[in-house]
Amino acid sequence: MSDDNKPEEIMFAQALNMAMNKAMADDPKVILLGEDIADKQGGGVFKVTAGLSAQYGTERVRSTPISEQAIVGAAVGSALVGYKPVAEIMLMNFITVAMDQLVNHAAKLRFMSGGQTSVPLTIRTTTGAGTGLGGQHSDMLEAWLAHVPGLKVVAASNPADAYGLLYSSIMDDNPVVFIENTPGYFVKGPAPAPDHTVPLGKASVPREGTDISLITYGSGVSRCHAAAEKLAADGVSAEIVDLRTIAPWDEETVFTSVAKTKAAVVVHEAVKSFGTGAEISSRIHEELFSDLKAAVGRVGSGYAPVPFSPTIEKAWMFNDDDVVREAKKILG
Amino acid sequence: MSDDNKPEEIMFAQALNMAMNKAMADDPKVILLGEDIADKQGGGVFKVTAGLSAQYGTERVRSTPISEQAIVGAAVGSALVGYKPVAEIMLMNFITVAMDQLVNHAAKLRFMSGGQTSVPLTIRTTTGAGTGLGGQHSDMLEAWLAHVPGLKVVAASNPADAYGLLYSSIMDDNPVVFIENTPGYFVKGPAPAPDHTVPLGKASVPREGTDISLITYGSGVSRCHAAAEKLAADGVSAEIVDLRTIAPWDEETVFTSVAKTKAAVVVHEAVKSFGTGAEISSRIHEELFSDLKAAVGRVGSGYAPVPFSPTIEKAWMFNDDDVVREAKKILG
Amino acid sequence: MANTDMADKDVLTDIFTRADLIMQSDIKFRQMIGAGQLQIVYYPVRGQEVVSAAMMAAVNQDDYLVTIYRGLHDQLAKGIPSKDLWAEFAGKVTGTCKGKGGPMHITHPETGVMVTTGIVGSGLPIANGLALASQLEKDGKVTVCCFGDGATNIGAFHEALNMAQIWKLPVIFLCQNNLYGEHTAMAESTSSETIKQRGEGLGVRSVRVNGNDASEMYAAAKEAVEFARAGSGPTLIEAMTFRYHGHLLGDTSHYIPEAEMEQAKKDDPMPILRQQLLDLQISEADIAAIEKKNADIIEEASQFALDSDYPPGEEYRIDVLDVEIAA
Amino acid sequence: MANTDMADKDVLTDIFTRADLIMQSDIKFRQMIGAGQLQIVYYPVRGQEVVSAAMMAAVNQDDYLVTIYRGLHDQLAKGIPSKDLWAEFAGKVTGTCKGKGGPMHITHPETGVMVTTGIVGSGLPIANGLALASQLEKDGKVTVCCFGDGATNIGAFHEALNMAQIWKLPVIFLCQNNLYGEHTAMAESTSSETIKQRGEGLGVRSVRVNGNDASEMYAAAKEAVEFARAGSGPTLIEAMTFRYHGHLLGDTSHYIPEAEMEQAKKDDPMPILRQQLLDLQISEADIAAIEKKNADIIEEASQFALDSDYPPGEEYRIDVLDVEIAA
Ligand SMILES: Cc1ncc(C[n+]2csc(CCOP(=O)(O)OP(=O)(O)O)c2C)c(N)n1
Ligand SMILES: Cc1ncc(C[n+]2csc(CCOP(=O)(O)OP(=O)(O)O)c2C)c(N)n1
Ligand SMILES: [Mg+2]
Ligand SMILES: [Mg+2]
Repeated sequence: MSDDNKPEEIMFAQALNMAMNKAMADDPKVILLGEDIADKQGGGVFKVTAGLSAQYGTERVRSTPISEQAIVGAAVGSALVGYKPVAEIMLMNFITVAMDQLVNHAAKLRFMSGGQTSVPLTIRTTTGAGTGLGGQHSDMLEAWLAHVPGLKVVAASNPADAYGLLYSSIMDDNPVVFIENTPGYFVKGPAPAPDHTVPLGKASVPREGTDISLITYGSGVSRCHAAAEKLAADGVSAEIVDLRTIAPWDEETVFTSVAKTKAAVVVHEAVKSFGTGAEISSRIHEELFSDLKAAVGRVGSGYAPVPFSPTIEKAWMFNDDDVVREAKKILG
Repeated sequence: MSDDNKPEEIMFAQALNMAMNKAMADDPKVILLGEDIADKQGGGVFKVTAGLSAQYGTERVRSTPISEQAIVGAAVGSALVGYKPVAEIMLMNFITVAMDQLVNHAAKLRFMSGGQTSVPLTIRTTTGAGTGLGGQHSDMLEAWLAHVPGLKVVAASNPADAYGLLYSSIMDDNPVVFIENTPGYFVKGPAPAPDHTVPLGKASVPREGTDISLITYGSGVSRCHAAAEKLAADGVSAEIVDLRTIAPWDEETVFTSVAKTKAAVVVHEAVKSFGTGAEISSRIHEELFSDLKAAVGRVGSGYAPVPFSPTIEKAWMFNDDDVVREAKKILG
Repeated sequence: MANTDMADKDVLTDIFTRADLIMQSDIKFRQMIGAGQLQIVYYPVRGQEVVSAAMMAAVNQDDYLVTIYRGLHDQLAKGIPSKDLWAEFAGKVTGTCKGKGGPMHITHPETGVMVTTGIVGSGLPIANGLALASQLEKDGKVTVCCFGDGATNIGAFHEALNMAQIWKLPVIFLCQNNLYGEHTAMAESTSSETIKQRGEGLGVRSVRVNGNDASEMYAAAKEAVEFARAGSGPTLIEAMTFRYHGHLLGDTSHYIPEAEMEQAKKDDPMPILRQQLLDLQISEADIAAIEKKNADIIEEASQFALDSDYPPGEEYRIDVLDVEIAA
Repeated sequence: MANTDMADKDVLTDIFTRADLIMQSDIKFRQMIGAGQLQIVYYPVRGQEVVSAAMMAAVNQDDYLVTIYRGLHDQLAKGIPSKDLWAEFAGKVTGTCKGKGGPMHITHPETGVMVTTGIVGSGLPIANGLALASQLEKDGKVTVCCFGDGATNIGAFHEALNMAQIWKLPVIFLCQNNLYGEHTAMAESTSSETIKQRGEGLGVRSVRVNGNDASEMYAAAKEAVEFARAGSGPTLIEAMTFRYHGHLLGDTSHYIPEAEMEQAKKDDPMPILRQQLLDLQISEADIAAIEKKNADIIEEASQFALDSDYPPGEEYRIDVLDVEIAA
């Protein structure tokens, strides 16, 4: 925070950069790998790693070839012997070429070795529709990763959380996939204090309410805030739960909220069917069935690849009005 | 069926072989690709394609290098121009190296081309725990695929269905992933008539009951039959719904069953959390909430990679007793 | 590099006609985006016109093409009508793909353009599949697969070349080596001196040419096409070229040394090719007529793109599967 | 192939000691499985003993190893105590990985065995990561990465060699070329004549040796290790060898022409190496003592494996994450 009364604001991309900077300063074992991430190559296509190679050298901040399997493999191998690599997979769709390294190796080596080794790597990747990049550059694939035992999955909804969560992810002794939101890189929010921390596995409740719980994460949080405003105008008091860690997620905070409101909608940008919302909805039913006013609702994007044309993309994509509609449906 | 009264029985592997044989005989555009699938290489590591290269030639039945991206890519490309390739990915874990071809291309090209092209390929792959192959050869990853718009996902629970469903998958104009069960290859069941068909998207009800619906597919079906027997002994009448097509799944048959029994357990071998059971459970709640006696239950395997040692594998893996326990919990 | 004779007049005129359409289209796209008339992510092709113009002049319209996000030059050279292409770039319902694919995902089967992909390297395995179909079909078609130098560092490149070679598939892997992958110089990401060397390591017939020289590029293309049609298998063509306007529009090329950029601009293939036509006694008037015709095509196409409608939102439920998805 | 001088007495004795332990272990595993005492999927290593014995004799215990499902020879040669290894193969709680990994997933950091993988080709990118750590740490370690000929057709091979070369990583890619990948002959799946050629295509220092000749293999290994430790970068060693008992136990090798198998058996590296010791005036009694000692180790280890307990079922909730998973 700056000295005057208005809190200083920073962008998401800056917060991420600060988190990596702090991690690299705190621990010489933190290294960065990724395409074009060093300053000579521009400090990352979205400039998230700008300045870090200048500060820590290109031994620790390495621009790589276009070889996602080799990138994640290098992270796995160095993590096995004490490094804390942060590998950038430029866009989330590109993890499709590195799923073997992530799923069969990063997530499993601790277990298969009987706990002799661990894989404390972090994969940073960005995605999200609304940028006009079309079908192969916008997918939200967190449901795949959440289904893989041994992987943690994290998504932040504001710069301060991004700072705290990315730092925690890097320092965590498990493999973590940290999902960023491309259109959100330039969104501002209050700056975190340098020692600000956010633990993995703990959800937050950025808005309290009494009538219905909106459970979400990442790009869903701003949609839920917008929806909550609209609902408030209609006399409905919505509480927002921001999961922050998608897997393993904070059941306690979610159940506490829904036990109070007795109604819930799970909201995410990913395609609705077989998305993470299904697991959260199921668990709420399993724990709180008889308390619920109605079945838990879900909001997600449509059953289609991300469309290019803005009209179709908009119709396909989840938005705050979908949340309002679903909440009202539930509340009858 | 043979002439005497006892129906002829065949193994799963045989049924699959017969389905491919029929498809190749019916349509010269059907071709097979995969590692070691031609007879010179043994007709497939599980002999599922045995004899087909002898019958149709090695132009149409091609053993490939160990190159899963190239295998699926060859299937995508040939499918774009009228072929109906059936590509074998030897074990399901190996799709992790070919997810880009499957997800970013096979599933999306119809949409991204505005319907100008289609990708009528079939990926056959096998998996399943219980074979002592450990962490990298047994995963059930159908939830990933079901979450991808544009992909169909199919799993059969008996040889006759396998025959009908694989034939339908090959002839379907959409990309289909057909999941086989390794320990089930040598399980026998009644032989299908040569003209036996099973449409995609239609579930079956192999056992009728009135008290609870067990909704499952693939290797879950035999577990549910065993559980239903045990439940029957305790006076509980369980109905079994075999989805057969996991995505898009037959909501109508499921909802009809649960509307009758007013209770349900979704059962699958895959890791429970964020598995396909979550989607099915959520949809049942969304449609039938006020009819239900209790929350829909779920049975799946534990949150861990597939363990090697038989004791841990057994403790980790779903089984019929888990289904019985979950059903009884629901029925109070 | 090969020492080739000059291609004949008609061929060079054909190549120039295609290349000029590409160059003018690229300029127009950059203008319109700069002016805010179009809001799209655009991968400029200025500098690489001759590579694809010469390549596509050596194949037939029904031969197949697989290309990448930086694909405008390949798509135009292969013959996609400008109106359809412009409308798709603009996301309009009149576009090749009804606005669903966009610039990174152009398909146009009538001109053989089967796939445009945004995933580096992933086109190569698919190109094999098209070539496999042709081999089985005995239809005599070849498949041209375009990609960049950076793409040769990804696994799919390796797998595809191996498979194409053992099966002797009629496919031409055209590596348009512009010396940069995004902001990374080839020398900093690529272990071998040349891409040709990689093809040779895989036992694939491989050549390296000045892709900016129309005659040399055309000769290499022609030879590769004949080799493929004869059933002799794939060729890897490493075509040396350059891109003048960065990875995507807005990129300042800060990572390209000034001297390198200056030299590259001196070697601009377009004025060189134009001069070659003049040297072959093609009149300035004839050349100007070609340029005018291209300008008219672009004028009409860009206007058509602007005037066309966006697709209706509900269109997203169509073409996901072979049946419409319920709302 | 290289023309190397015979390695000295001590080195050859060391290699023989390791190789004989491997050979006898392989025989014993096949016996016990055949007799129903063990129920596991087993990938025989008979025939490939000398490749890994000579390789591991050239590195230190704290150098890293990444290997594959067919890894018993590499793991023993690297020094994993037989008891721990046998117990893991048998799925017992006393095994290297508490029975969680099994034969395809052996890890044993004390002897540098960091990863054993069942996914073809996937070890190479991970080996780079270990070597990267050593490079940053300046700990002077090298990483040896073992894989087969078939693995050179998968993308990860290509990506890993490229990255290792541009970063000059201290890694040795040891391709144990037994001429078959499962049931497919190398010539039917591999576009290049040799694997060495592929390394050269990628600009990587590459050698091809008779891996069944202890001296030749050891010299190549030693050279690669020195090259890596000097910071000069990776080496690809293509070590020619053969496997006599199929891809996995039960495989009849029907796909191997009889004459080829016969010749390969004549070239069996084990009797050749034993004769070399005798030629170097190592007495029959000394050799027999080595063999006896190995036999005793194996006897004890196999009995230990049989006698040990299986892990408790609930063990599956431990080591998934750094905290125990709730029941
Ligand atoms: C698998 C994958 N990784 C990364 C990217 C991001 N990316 C898009 S283009 C590009 C550079 C490709 O360079 P090159 O192959 O030389 O082609 P050029 O753009 O120079 O034509 C990169 C890294 C991607 N699209 N796909
Ligand atoms: C990605 C992947 N594809 C396929 C397989 C199945 N598979 C296991 S071993 C093997 C053959 C490998 O041959 P090679 O690399 O020569 O090693 P070798 O077994 O001969 O030692 C295959 C195809 C696999 N494990 N992983
Ligand atoms: Mg380039
Ligand atoms: Mg081999």
